Amino acid sequence: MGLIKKLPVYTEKMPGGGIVMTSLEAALHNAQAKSLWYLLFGTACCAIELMCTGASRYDFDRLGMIFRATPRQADLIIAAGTITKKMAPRLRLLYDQMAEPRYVIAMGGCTIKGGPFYYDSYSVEKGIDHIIPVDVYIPGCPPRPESLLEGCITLQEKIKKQSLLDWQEKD
Amino acid sequence: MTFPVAVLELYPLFRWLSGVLESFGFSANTVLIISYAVLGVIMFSALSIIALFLVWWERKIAAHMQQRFGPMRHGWHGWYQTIMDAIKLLQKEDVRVASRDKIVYFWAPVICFVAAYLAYIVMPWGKNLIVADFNIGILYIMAVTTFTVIALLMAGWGSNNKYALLGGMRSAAQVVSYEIPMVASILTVILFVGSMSMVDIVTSQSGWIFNWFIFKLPFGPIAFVTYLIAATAEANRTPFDIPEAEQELVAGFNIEYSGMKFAMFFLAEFINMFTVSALAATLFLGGWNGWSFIPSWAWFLMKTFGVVFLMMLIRWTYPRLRVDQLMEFAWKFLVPVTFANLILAAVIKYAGWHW
Amino acid sequence: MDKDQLSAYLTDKSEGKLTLLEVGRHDPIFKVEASQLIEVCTWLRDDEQLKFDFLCNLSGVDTGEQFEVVYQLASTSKSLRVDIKVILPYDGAEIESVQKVWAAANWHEREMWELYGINVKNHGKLEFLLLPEDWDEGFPMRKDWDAPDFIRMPEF
Amino acid sequence: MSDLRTEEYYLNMGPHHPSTHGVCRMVLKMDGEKVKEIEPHIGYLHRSIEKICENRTYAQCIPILDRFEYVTAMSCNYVFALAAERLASIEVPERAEHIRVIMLELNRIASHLLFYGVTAMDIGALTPFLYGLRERESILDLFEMTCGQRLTYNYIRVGGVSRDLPNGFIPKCHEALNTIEKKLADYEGLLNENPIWLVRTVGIGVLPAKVALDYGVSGPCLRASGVQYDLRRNDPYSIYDRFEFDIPVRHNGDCYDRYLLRLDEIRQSIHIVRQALDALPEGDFKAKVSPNFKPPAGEVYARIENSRGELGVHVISDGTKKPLRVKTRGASYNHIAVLPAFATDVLLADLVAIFATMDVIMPEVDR
Repeated sequence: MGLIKKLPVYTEKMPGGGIVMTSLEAALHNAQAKSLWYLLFGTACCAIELMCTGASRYDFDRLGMIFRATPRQADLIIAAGTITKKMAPRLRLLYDQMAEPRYVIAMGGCTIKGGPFYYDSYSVEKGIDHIIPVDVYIPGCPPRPESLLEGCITLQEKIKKQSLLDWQEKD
Repeated sequence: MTFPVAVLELYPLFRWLSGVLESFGFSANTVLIISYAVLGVIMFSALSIIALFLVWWERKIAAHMQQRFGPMRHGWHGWYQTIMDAIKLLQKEDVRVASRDKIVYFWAPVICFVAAYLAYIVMPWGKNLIVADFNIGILYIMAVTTFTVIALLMAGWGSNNKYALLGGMRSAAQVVSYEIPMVASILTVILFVGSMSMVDIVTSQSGWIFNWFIFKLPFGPIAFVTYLIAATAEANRTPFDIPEAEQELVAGFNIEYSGMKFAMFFLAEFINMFTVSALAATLFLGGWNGWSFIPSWAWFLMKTFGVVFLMMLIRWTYPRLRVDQLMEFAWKFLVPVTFANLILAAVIKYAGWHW
Repeated sequence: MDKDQLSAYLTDKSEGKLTLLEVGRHDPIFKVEASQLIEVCTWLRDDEQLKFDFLCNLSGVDTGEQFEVVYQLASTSKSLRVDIKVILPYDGAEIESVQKVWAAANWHEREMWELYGINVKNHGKLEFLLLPEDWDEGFPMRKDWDAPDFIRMPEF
Repeated sequence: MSDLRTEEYYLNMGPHHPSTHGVCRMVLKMDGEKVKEIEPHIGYLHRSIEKICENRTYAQCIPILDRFEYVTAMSCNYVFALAAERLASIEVPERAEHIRVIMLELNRIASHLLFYGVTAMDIGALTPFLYGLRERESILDLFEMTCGQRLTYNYIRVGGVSRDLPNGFIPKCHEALNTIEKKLADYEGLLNENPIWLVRTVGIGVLPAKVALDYGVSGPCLRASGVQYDLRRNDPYSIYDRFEFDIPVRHNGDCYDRYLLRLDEIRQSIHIVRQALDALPEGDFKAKVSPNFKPPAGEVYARIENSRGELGVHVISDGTKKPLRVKTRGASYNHIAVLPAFATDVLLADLVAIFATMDVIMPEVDR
């Protein structure tokens, strides 16, 4: 990733660098979008729907998404289920352990805003965007597999629209 | 002009290449070195493509066994899915764990990757399609494929992670144990051929189909089955995939590797699977021998992919063995059986009770 | 034994240690003094007619004036059910651990300790079970518990 | 060589680990591959359901308890409704009781199918996982048809069920049951006599009946250890006493028995659902209950047999519209607590198998 991060600096200076950049971007981001490996991370109800989405009827593999058990090899956390105050530091740690570029899908009400029921709970983290940056929110309690697939496709669209220069600025 | 052996089949290409090079005024030795380099590049690309294809194939077979479709959206039935995976892995950040053992951590995937490719120097892809025909060919393959275990052990140690270490240790124990039945079943073949050269092994199986070693009753089928079991273990595949047992060790030895380093392990795993299948095809299924209306390399690939397919079916059917049961199976069952088989074969050979 | 026979049997045989609170909507509820808890529990478990060998549940209760600890017992061989209740004062609530009688009580007691602040004697391992390791906001299940970031459900 | 020594080390398994079924963390003291001591750490999913329930009316508690044990959410609905009905002495119509039994048993089948898949995956076979989930979908379809949700139903309410069975439910239910019964033979063919499956499960993780009772293990795990204790028989609730079914019992208490017992239970559940469908009477599906009903003061501990074991809820009413205390008791709580007592001196892979066959589900533990 080091080289690719530096690429924009060099190519932008070239005459016609813009064209080189756009085709490169298209190729790289296409690849990223088409092979999103998700981390096997589930805490509560949404995890069961996540499993169902991986199973025969909905089949994540169609989109090129397979699960990885270790965060080092995953591109995407699908935060499925309630994140409590005890779990929050661990989620942050998992996110930190992932290799860039990394994406987060907040699946279900609990990860968006503490859930439909847990607003007067003393132990639930009210939304995971307090802990890690979120790319796509999928509402529902729990969301249906179709909406999860829709969320993943939205994320793919989002990745394709990124610019390499964004990475440059992030660094 | 002496060319690599493989050149006999690829003659026009190398004829043209050497013409071009000689017109630039390179000496004959340089031309030979460059020819080998070109051959290496061809081999490397072919194998990488095969490995990527195998990943796709594995995913499709798994999916169809599980009443799914597998990759569908990228090309016809997702044919370029794994290419996309490879490009993505290239872009991923190379996470370097702070507490790693720097040298060991870095070299583990490299050794694993290189060792996986080394075996193909002596692999007969077809009639006259071999890089170098060593007279110790099979011994050489056995030697270099074992390098993989060193790499896995290094990866386990260098990551400074307990899961990785457990995975590395398991893989060392496993590969060392299964090497013995594997070699013992290969020895039955060598015993009959009387040579360790891969070309000799293949040519001795030419003629009609019952010259294939798998049909040499009674020891041939036994040797083939024991070889296949040991080879599955050697390639770290289910039911013997304990070094990276996902449910116990998260990802085993490669738990701390990301991006391209992980891709190297991943590709090496599939190339290893292809290697052991190619060996099975060469040793027991007659190598590239077949009716001549199909080119010899196509026969070789067909037989190899047949064995690969068998290994994939096994992988998606069986549960995983436990580490002690795995060792028990190797030492208490496979080793005695293969050695008994070897003795049987020797008796048959010297009594002359074979065709 | 149906629940009336059971409550009669328990009232007779317990030598006054068990006081019937009510026969309950479904199962009889008895009261026991905190000092006699272990003795009664052992008897309930070992009595030939009762054999309460299964601790279903153990709940701590904050009624607003006092703490109650309720032991829900069942007998797997005789198909019986009974509740045993211990009433504790609000200040310095303390109870003996019943782990020696039913090992299942271990986690329930730990939970009661961390959520209600009821001290458990002879427990052996009173550590946070459900709450985060660095929790310092008191005992959340108490009725008067409040914290700065705790949003209460509005009255309706 | 004399300075060579071996050392025990600690391995942290979880809270994010593929085979801890959620967010259980176990600190293992290991000697090589052998697990010497287990110390489970729970609470990573502690959502304070009990505290929340104290601030809700009885009717509002039911959707929260859906999330208490989402794999068999119908049971959670039911057990709270049962407690509230006992507190307020509400009579439930016949039809509602039948519908409840149908739903509870269908949910038990769904949960056991999930168990089948997840256990097989934990032992290393990935294909059965997808088979199990595929048949589960056909049951989820039935639930979706009835109440519009796949996982958290809020269907069984105090006094009955939220709505009547939809048109065409009964033939579709029969069809689903027939398919499952047929496929069950396939599942058993895939694993039951598979030699690798046998060496991985037979004789592994033997849970003695005495330890099980002492630690409050219930449900299939207890019955696999030879104790015939099923609340559907021993403490009958609803209308289970009218149906004819067996309580499967096995005696070895190892992983294989726990696995087989659940497959047997699927068959019994299918049998019960068929009987309930045939006996389904006409009539009301819900008694008239005010949404803000105030049960008289008192307390009730209601318990039912769900797919994991005894699911109990202890509800105390102080005469207001909100409960004074709701304490939930999930079977998995005890199933994790018992692990240090019997799952030591096993290999790491066995621990995974034992954990899988105990069929633990974390929200039930952490609440």
